Amino acid sequence: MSAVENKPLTKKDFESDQDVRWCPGCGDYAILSQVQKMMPVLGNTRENTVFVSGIGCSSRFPYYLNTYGFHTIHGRAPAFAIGIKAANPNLDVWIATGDGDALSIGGNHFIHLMRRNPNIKVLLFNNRIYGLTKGQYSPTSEHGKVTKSSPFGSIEEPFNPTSLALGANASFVARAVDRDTKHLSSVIEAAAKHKGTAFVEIYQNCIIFNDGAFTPYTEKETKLENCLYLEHGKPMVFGQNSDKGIKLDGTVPKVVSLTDGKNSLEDLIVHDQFSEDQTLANLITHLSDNKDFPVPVGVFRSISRPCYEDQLVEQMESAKALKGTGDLQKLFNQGDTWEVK
Amino acid sequence: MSAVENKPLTKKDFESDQDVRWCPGCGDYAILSQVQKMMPVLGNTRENTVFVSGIGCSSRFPYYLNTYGFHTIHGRAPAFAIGIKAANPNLDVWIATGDGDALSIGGNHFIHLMRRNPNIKVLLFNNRIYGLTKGQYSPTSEHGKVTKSSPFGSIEEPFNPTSLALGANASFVARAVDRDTKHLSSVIEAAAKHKGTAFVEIYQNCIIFNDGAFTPYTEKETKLENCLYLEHGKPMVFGQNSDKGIKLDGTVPKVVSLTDGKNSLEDLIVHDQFSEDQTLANLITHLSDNKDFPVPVGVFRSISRPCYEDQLVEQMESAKALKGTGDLQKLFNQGDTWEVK
Amino acid sequence: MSKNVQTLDEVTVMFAGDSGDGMQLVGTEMANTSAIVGNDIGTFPDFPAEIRAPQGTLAGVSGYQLHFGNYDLHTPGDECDTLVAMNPAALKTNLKKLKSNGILIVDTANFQARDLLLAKYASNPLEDYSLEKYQLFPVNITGLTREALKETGLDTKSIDKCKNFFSLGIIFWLYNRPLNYTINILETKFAKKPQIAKANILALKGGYAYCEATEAFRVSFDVKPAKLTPGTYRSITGNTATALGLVAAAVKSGKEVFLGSYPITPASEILHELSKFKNYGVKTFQAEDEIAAICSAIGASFAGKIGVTTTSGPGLALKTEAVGLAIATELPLVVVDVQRAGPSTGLPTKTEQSDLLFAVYGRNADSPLPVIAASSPSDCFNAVYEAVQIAVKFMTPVICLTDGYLANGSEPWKIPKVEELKPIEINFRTEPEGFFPYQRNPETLARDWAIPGNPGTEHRIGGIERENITGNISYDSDNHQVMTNLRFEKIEKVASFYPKTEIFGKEKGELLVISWGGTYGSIHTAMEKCLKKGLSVSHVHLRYINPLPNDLAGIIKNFRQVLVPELNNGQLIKVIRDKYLVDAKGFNKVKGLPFTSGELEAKFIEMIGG
Amino acid sequence: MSKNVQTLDEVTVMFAGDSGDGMQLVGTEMANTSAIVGNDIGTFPDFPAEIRAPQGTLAGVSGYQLHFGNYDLHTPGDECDTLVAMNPAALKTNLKKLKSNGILIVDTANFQARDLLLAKYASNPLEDYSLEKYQLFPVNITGLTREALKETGLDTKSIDKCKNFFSLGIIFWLYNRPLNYTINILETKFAKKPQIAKANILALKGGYAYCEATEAFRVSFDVKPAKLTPGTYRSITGNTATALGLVAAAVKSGKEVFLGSYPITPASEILHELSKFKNYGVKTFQAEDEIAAICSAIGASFAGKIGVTTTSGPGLALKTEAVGLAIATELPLVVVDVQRAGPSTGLPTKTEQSDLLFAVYGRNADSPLPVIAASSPSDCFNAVYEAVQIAVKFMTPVICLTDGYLANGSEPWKIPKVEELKPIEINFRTEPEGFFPYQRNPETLARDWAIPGNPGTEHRIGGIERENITGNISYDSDNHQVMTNLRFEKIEKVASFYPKTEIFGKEKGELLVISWGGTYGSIHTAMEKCLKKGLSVSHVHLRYINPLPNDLAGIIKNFRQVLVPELNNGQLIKVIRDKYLVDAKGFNKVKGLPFTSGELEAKFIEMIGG
Ligand SMILES: Cc1ncc(C[n+]2csc(CCOP(=O)(O)OP(=O)(O)O)c2C)c(N)n1
Ligand SMILES: Cc1ncc(C[n+]2csc(CCOP(=O)(O)OP(=O)(O)O)c2C)c(N)n1
Ligand code: SF4
Ligand code: SF4
Ligand SMILES: [Mg+2]
Ligand SMILES: [Mg+2]
Repeated sequence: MSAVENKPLTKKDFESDQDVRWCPGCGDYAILSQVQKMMPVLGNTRENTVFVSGIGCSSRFPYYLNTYGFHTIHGRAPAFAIGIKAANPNLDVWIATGDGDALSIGGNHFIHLMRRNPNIKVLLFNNRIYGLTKGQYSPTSEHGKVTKSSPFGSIEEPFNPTSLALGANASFVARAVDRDTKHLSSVIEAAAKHKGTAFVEIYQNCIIFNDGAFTPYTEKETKLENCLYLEHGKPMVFGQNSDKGIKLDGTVPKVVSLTDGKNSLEDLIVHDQFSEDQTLANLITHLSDNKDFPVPVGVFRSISRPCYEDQLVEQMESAKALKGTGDLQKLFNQGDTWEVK
Repeated sequence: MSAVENKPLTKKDFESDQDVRWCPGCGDYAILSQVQKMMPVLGNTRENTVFVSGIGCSSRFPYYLNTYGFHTIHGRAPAFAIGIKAANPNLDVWIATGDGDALSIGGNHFIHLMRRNPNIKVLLFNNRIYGLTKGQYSPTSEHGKVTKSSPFGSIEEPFNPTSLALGANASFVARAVDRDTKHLSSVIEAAAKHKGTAFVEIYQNCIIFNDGAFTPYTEKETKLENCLYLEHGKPMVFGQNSDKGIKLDGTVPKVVSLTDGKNSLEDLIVHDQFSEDQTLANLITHLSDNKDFPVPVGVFRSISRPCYEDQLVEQMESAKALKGTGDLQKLFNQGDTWEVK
Repeated sequence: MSKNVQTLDEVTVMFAGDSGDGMQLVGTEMANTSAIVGNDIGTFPDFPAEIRAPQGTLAGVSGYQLHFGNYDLHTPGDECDTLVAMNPAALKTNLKKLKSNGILIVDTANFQARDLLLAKYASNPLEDYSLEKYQLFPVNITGLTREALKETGLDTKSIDKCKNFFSLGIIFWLYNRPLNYTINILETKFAKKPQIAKANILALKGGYAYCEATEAFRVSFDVKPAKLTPGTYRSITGNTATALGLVAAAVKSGKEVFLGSYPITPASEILHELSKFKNYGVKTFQAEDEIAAICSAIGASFAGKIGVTTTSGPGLALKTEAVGLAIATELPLVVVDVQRAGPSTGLPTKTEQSDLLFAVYGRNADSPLPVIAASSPSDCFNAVYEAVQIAVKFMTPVICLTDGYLANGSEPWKIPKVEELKPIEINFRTEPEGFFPYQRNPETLARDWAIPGNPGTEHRIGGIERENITGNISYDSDNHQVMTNLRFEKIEKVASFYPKTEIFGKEKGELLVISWGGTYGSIHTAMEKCLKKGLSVSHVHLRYINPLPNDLAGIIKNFRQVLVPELNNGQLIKVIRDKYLVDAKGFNKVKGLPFTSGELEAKFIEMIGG
Repeated sequence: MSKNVQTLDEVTVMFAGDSGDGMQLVGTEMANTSAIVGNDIGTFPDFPAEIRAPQGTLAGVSGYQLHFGNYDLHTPGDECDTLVAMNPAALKTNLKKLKSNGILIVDTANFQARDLLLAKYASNPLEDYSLEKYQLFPVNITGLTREALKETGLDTKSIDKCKNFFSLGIIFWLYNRPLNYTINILETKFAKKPQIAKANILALKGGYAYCEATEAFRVSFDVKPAKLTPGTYRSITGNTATALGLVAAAVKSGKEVFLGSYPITPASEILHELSKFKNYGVKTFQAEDEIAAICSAIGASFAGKIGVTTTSGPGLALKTEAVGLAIATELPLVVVDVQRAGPSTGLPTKTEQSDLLFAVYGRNADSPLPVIAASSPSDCFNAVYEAVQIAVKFMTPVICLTDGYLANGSEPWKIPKVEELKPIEINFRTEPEGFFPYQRNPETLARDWAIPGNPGTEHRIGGIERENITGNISYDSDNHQVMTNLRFEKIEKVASFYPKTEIFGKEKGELLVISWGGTYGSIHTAMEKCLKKGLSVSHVHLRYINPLPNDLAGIIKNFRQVLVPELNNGQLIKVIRDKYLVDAKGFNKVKGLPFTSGELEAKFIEMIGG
């Protein structure tokens, strides 16, 4: 029986006794710390929480949380997670995964998870590189990226993870940055409170193999220029002095100045994270594909759709209600039988 | 030496000597026939054409074309195809696949194919069912579908294949219907002419396990009401009497009447298949998720992006240009060497 | 006129026609009726991989072979006494199975020029005397069915769909079977389409009446009930038996079964069956692929359910990596492999027992697990039930091998009493005090199973080598050796819980036949014939492939020769030779078809003689 | 003062420190310099799975072991003569490898309370007399490096990064190695950062000078050049050799090599290396996973290239299904499996040879393919080259086994002359007249290879069973038997092209040691010692695992005992016992580490004695 039973849980209660083994300075530390901090805030218990991961630096995550944890095989965390969730819908199931794990080898399970929409939270640590295998390009690495496996530059167009998730009908899509811990916490909180699969892309700095990939979005001097902080019901404003905004021209978004007298707040797109129609979320997600736009962070979309496990349970219950709890002997004897004497 | 060398090729030249083994009345026949017909029209030769497929009824396709063909394993056709295309970029490579093959087991290869964008044509025969394994629901089956493996109705939200392709940055996305053969041919032609990966979803009737799934889009009496025939540069009009259209309200599409005096052609969204911005294509793709909208058919999007194999060849050439064709002995002797006498 | 009835011990009948002709359906009806009247039965359905191959072609032939008799049968029969051929293609494909002087009933309506061409006949076999060695009964089945149903108001296409029941009527007359069971079935099945029910019943009665009226056959035959062990019986296919075995395991253990599966021939029916049983605490998940299927099942095991995954060869190939994780994390899991002919896609609808070596050795690194095999359609129930028992007792994945022949074939199943099924005990670790995830039961070496939701036993497991007892990640060399040894010993220990190995025949002698899986029936039949002849042949049929039973070494020593017949190119034999250093010989057939007892008997005699 | 130099035959040195300390780098420099001065060398790098495990911890230790000598070495040495330990964790982890009275050099700067705690030392080993049986040389390497580099203007962090070269300087002095090769390397490598080059060179010279100045060591040692076969040499790791072998195959066959791969430890470097060689006609494709990797390679083979895929255990597991397709479609393919310790994720950076049974038997259905294995780092070149030869000659996938120990270890490679490499002949079928895709060469049973782009030979292939010769889909039973037999016989035929099996030692005698793969070096060393002692031990090291050489049966017969030492739980031994019915014994070690020749020698002696 755990001694802390009646005391409110703290961050410490969610720290396991294992040495954390990431490189010093790795962005994973900040994420771990935020998640450990948020667990008690969200009211999660240790015994009902399960962290599931694949393989990669980021996938070591579960070892460091004093909850149930399953470090599985490369790319398959969503498949294990859905089995766990379907087996016991009362559990809080979280997935920690990397850009390689979730989007390279695990891309299929990832998209199927999104469409099935079980109440599972997915934290994707996107460092745009394979960390654990020492620095090959990943499906989110920029075109032209020089790595060990692309000495002449990668010739692949990267995935935009949020766009892929939306394409697969994700009900909750968000983005945060490792070092912006307060914002990260708020996004994690929103994800946790969403009923359904919540996908959070977290830009994470790999100090060894892809250092500085996200500095524009983390440094004080530049982040307001480069990030669009999404807030539901608010116009899309950004810039050091909130002097720019995003406006719709037909179906095409445009960056406009709020200081040249041509446009005002009223002209801007107002963020609606609850819009049933996907057009807005898709528009947002593609902003980051284009260098002329800021990178949106925050909750892109959060709509309500039936959860996989709720429907499963409902089918089980209604089958029982309809047919009664199964009588095994009856089942055996079903169909034509005959007696031999 | 083939006897028909100098004669222009005909449909017959593309018919193999194998008995076609689909169920009588299967939609696959119509598609096969159109493809065989289009091959000579597109100027393809038998020897330079390769059809690749996975497993499924639809994946038997390559056997019936008198070209090179590879019937591989379930879900992996894109991976074989990219190997073939990278090995010999001069080949015309086509993939024939099903909704289960491409989107269930093969979903990952499918999305990676889209982002990499080799010049490969993908014909996805979407019958919203597993045909070959005798009728289980597929990732495109409607929610609630009763099949052998979902006797109480499927509890899964289906994929929208075009939306998934767009989420994965597809450069060409289109839809056609098996029985609308003229339109199908035009879409196949557009796909063939597109430089890059061209994805064509073809609604295909499985007469045995999902008969009538697409009747609203094939029957004379209903198809004009239910389909939105996309034409580049044209406003989005549909209806038996071209009496309805799609208009944009903020970021949300709406169906409007063209006869109630409130809206005219000028108010409608004008289709721009070449728009670099994805917003419009995404808007189109999601129309079919909503019962209030017609199902768009035709070319959703067709933009130009570098092809995978072009970049590969270019890297090979420039490596050769830079370093000269590799001298093996030099390579062996690279680095520190020493003599033993 | 009283019927001229001749009594026989056993009969084999085959219905063959186009895959659209409904041969599987009437075959099953004949089988069920025979079972219900008390015969022992064995069946062998054989159909094309295509859903509906082009009509009338050789590729499109679908056949259903039924063996019924008044004694304990074990096979669907080697040769047929009667063949019903609905078209030339069916005739051509199956004639080689008909005994000389066997009864051959053909639907003459389908022997037109075009039909003959499709079947690649140069001349009409009904006319060219090529069928002289059979008793040919040319019947215009199509025409007579149309005649019989002309008042139903159905269109010709619908009427023609009933001709299979006309032919069933003929066979019912010929073998003196009652019509009422089938009539009942038709009435229930088509309760909502009474017109169709009526049409089929008319056709059935029409076929029967045709024989009465025309005296087409001079004799009819009867097969008396078999002397089976008393009890309640039903006819069951291997796949249904597998599904029921899993439900039984759920009920008896009091834990939910979670099936993660992806459809694949010939395993899909297990998924279909189980997805009906939601009220029995069975959850089914049709995954996006086989990898997700097994991973979801392992996830469910982690969460405290009985994780199961079902598949066939190509699917098992995809599960390989995840099976390794289940071994490493020591979680219970049942993997059912319904073997089919390969390699690769191979012959999906044909049987083969060629995944044995794959099951035993097919994983990276040293990764032992128990492998067990079912020996008959109804035995699939026992095999899979036992697989669950082993999996939860030893905290290990177990591979349970069945095959396409067992999966689709049927036989009477003596329905067990639920309360007599062996209990399956599962005790989760709930006490946090002194809990470590890799602490073991000294008797079984199974680790403790503590599940999410239980406070105080929170722990993390994974595929990286784990420190013994604590389960923490460990790169220590000595620990890796310790864990490798423990994994090996744990699986070896499974054998100490086996029952004594049964020997059929004497305990000492000339020839020992060792077999496994779906060949049981034909080998047993061949054995019985040899024993009747007084030949020194004995037979051990293995349920347990890995680890092999401890007493097998002693048994083998008592025989001069060992023969291992397998429907593969020699797989169990490799394990036997390696383990016992005995110069066992193989007898192998890789034709996608079961052994006939005749060919086995001949081989046994050859070995003893030679 | 003239140096007191003692001449030795062979020496083993180990550099050990934190993974951030650059031990692999200086180890490699010492190895290269030793090779260049003419020694034979063997190396064994050993590093943690984490990129950068927490500094100073036991988990974070990285070691590089180097063996150099004046004769033909085969191993990285059993025990070390000298150990450099940069911190307490490195000391603790590696001390057991140091000979008693061996030289132990430690960086005293890192033996502070916190360091000792991280390494879980209760007391300071430098002070508690626990190191008395070694020659302890406590040197403040960090402090001295700072001192030596204080004029460079670098910050302390950058200066501290040079301390590995200070320790290399010490070792260079101790073993009388010239500095110039390393200085050259540093200058080239840091051409763009001359300050860094200079700092490292200063550190190197500093370490050397420290020894000169302080006379810390009374003696220094020299190892004379080995009498190697004349030729040009370079030092090479197994993974680089594999990459070069593939490039060589591309050049010699005149066909492009297409590598489809997905990164995985310890195979990734093959992908890295090959992706540099675009100008040699090598195309590399980093696929989304292992399945796509192998499928793309098979696709490339279909299109007429040499399809290759490289991986390690968990990746091989994922490739299983596709390997089956390559067997079915009879396309050439090379699958390189750089084995690592398992099961499951296991110990990714540790070696093991436990995928043999998986390679030989690990596929659904009867699906034979050739399996060959490399025996040393440089032999990876030959093995993979031969794998390509077999693949294209027999139209079959070939699995080529190396392991983590070979992959990362290095040894001198006598660089072959390109023109002396055996030719690889590939003749595509271009003539349409009489072409059938499954027509075979009677000698090899290989089918014709006609490729897309060639007019008139259009054809379709796939995984469903194919009719012999025509390749059309065939569900025919007899054809399936014919094709199964052909697939089997084709692979058996590979053995008729093997060279005679070499026996090291006498052709008859008491003990025959049969081994394979990366254990060659240590077994050979142990053998040499036994032969010197006049013991009746002989050794056969197998390149060919499947099929086994035809002459092996004859060889085995000439010995009373057979021993099969393996770094797994007994795998080759199963194949040997099955095939030859010989009561071979196993000698197994599953610690993620190579055999030491000492433990092998002891085992050989025990067997002969016993
Ligand atoms: C089946 C399999 N293939 C490949 C690997 C090797 N591998 C481990 S992690 C990884 C990529 C990790 O990248 P990512 O998910 O981005 O994680 P990061 O280390 O960057 O956090 C790879 C290729 C593996 N462990 N298993
Ligand atoms: C590895 C593997 N898993 C499963 C199967 C069984 N299988 C064959 S086709 C198929 C689904 C086919 O569905 P789809 O792609 O929609 O094709 P359709 O038959 O509907 O044209 C399945 C599950 C297989 N052949 N291989
Ligand atoms: S390699 Fe990169 S991602 Fe991995 S632990 Fe180090 S810094 Fe973090
Ligand atoms: S089962 Fe359906 S998809 Fe397959 S051939 Fe028949 S009609 Fe076509
Ligand atoms: Mg990453
Ligand atoms: Mg389908």
